[in-house]
Amino acid sequence: MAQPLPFEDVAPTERAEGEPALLVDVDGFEGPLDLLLELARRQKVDLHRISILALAEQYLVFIEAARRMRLELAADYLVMAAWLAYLKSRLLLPEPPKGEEPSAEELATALALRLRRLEAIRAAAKKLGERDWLGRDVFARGEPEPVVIRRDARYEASLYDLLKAYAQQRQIQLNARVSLHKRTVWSLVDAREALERLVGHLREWVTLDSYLVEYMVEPAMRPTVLASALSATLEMVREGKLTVRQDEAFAPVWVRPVAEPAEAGA
Amino acid sequence: METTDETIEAGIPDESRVPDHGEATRVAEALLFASAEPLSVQDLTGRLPEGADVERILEDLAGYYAPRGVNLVRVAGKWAFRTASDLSFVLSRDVVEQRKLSRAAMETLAIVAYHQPVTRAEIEEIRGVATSKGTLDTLLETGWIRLRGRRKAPGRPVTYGTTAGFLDHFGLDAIDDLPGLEELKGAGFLEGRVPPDLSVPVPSDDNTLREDEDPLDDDLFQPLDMDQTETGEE
Amino acid sequence: METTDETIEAGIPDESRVPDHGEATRVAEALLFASAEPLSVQDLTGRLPEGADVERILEDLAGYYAPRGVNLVRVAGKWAFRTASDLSFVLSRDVVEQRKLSRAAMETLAIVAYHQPVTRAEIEEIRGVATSKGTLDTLLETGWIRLRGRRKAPGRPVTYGTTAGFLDHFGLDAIDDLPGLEELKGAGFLEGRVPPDLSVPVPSDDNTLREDEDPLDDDLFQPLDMDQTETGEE
Repeated sequence: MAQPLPFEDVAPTERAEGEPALLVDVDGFEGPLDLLLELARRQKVDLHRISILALAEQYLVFIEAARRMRLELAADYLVMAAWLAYLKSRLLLPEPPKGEEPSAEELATALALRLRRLEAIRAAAKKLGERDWLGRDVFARGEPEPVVIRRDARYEASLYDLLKAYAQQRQIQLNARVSLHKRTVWSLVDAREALERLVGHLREWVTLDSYLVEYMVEPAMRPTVLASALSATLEMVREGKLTVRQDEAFAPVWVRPVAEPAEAGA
Repeated sequence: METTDETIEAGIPDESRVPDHGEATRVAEALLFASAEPLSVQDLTGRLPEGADVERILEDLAGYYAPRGVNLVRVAGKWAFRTASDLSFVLSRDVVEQRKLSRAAMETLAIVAYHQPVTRAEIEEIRGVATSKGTLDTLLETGWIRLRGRRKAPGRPVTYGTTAGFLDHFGLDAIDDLPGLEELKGAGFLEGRVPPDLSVPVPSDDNTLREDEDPLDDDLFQPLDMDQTETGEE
Repeated sequence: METTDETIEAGIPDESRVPDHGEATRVAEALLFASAEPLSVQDLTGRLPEGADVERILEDLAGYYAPRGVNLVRVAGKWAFRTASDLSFVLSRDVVEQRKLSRAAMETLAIVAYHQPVTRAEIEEIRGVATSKGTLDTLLETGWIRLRGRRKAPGRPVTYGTTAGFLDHFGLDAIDDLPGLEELKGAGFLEGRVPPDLSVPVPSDDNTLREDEDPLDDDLFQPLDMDQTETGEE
């Protein structure tokens, strides 16, 4: 976002001979501490003996330059700048009598410690990154042969379970079948179909019973066959397909097809 | 190693042109180990220092690993490390799982036990419901039932019976130690209204085929009397 | 040698009790070769013939493979075959897409590794900058760091630590094998805010929670201790 500006232009005295210019490019830094660390490196002294005062001044100059360039600075850079300006004034002014707050020296030492810590972890991160990475430098077996787990099922069942299952199941099933017999019926549809077949080749009177004999082999079927057959007969009489006759009460029922008009004429 | 090409191009006959056989072997070994699939001689040639004798390296490695727990073997014309075949057992692990039989399986087993030899259709008739393929498979897997033969009837359905393992598991001395109707009643297995036409057969697991049974022999490929083949079960 | 006492105690001086060392070595070799994951001594003991001297077998194998293209190494307290590290120049050509960690992620990883258990706020204090949302997520996704617990402090922030996968990935046997641990101690890094004259904590990836840590259990839905929820990252 920012147009790089040679650090030299801002503070020419800070630049060592032959060293590449430090650019005012906040994008390149990961926060104010990182910027401070970079500035500290420029002092070319052990971080243990760094001049925090000089460092604070450089930081403030850098920020001032960036602001003059109208660079957008993240708030934490400004917070650090404010704090360093405060620290700088404390370091320059004579130390007030011992109070509650930590002394300027203590604050400076704490900052130096933080910088040393960051530098140390940077070095550690670098060492870690330089190790042989699995999958980059060293490799595991590319085609591992998995352990095959053979599952051997062992079934559990007791004789009690077996007998209980058998007895209950048979009992239930047989009870269910008995009730099924009771519902056996010769439906009206069955009766109608049977009668229509009869009508097809019938010319003379015939007793209904004689025709139904074959459907009443089982005694249990007799009531339902008779009832359905009679209903179907009456239905066909109404449609004009059959004539029905009964000589007296409880006498056999006679049926005969109604002659077709065409046949009658012939 | 990397500079071999240049050396050759430069036309300088140099000892260093012959790549170190030991070092090339190490590289081949690492490549074969790390590769997710078998490598061909061509694959290796492209990755080893120029001039490496790939065939000899593979021979050396194969010979070297031959007596070890891992062998270098040829698979479909390519090379790969594989567990020595005599050690394949170390790569498998047996796990015994306790499983309970489903109610359907338990009923089917009981019907096979009492009514054997019995066909699947007969089992279904007695139970009043269709028996799933899995149920008979499971029972066959337990080793408690077996295919006896084929019923001499349309479709020649398979007949099932129980095994010695069945007797063993249920602590029976013989199959006719299974309790009959009166004993089932007496022991309280049958309660409430016992249907009048309930009869319990005297079971027999005699190996001899009955008169209405044929041996299985002729069509071993579909012994399960089902549509699925054995490949489905492994 | 080690078993002499037992032999005397058992009173059975029997050659056959000592399993064939060569054969046990082959089995161990096969198991280690077959597995992509490191195997512990316990893993191996359970799979080798009873009485096999697993430690000696591993030593033998490690020594045997040391000069070869594939080495037997200790990682995360377990054993695994890995390609020799000096051959990375040939093998890394295979790497299709190497996950590149940003500098921020690498630093964060290092802070978690050396300073664990550590909270996000502590990481930020050390780096002097807010940790971007993606950084910890990325590291969690690699499986190298994990949520350990919660610090017994206001806000109960989540603590982070490294995993066995981290050790495996960086070829470390244990967390105190981290490089440059001494320098960090010297930089007053490991003390955190504690004055340097107090006891120096050592990074620990021990699963046991420290005194100032609580288990995560109660609120697994927002384990990241961040404002964004996990869905926000998808």
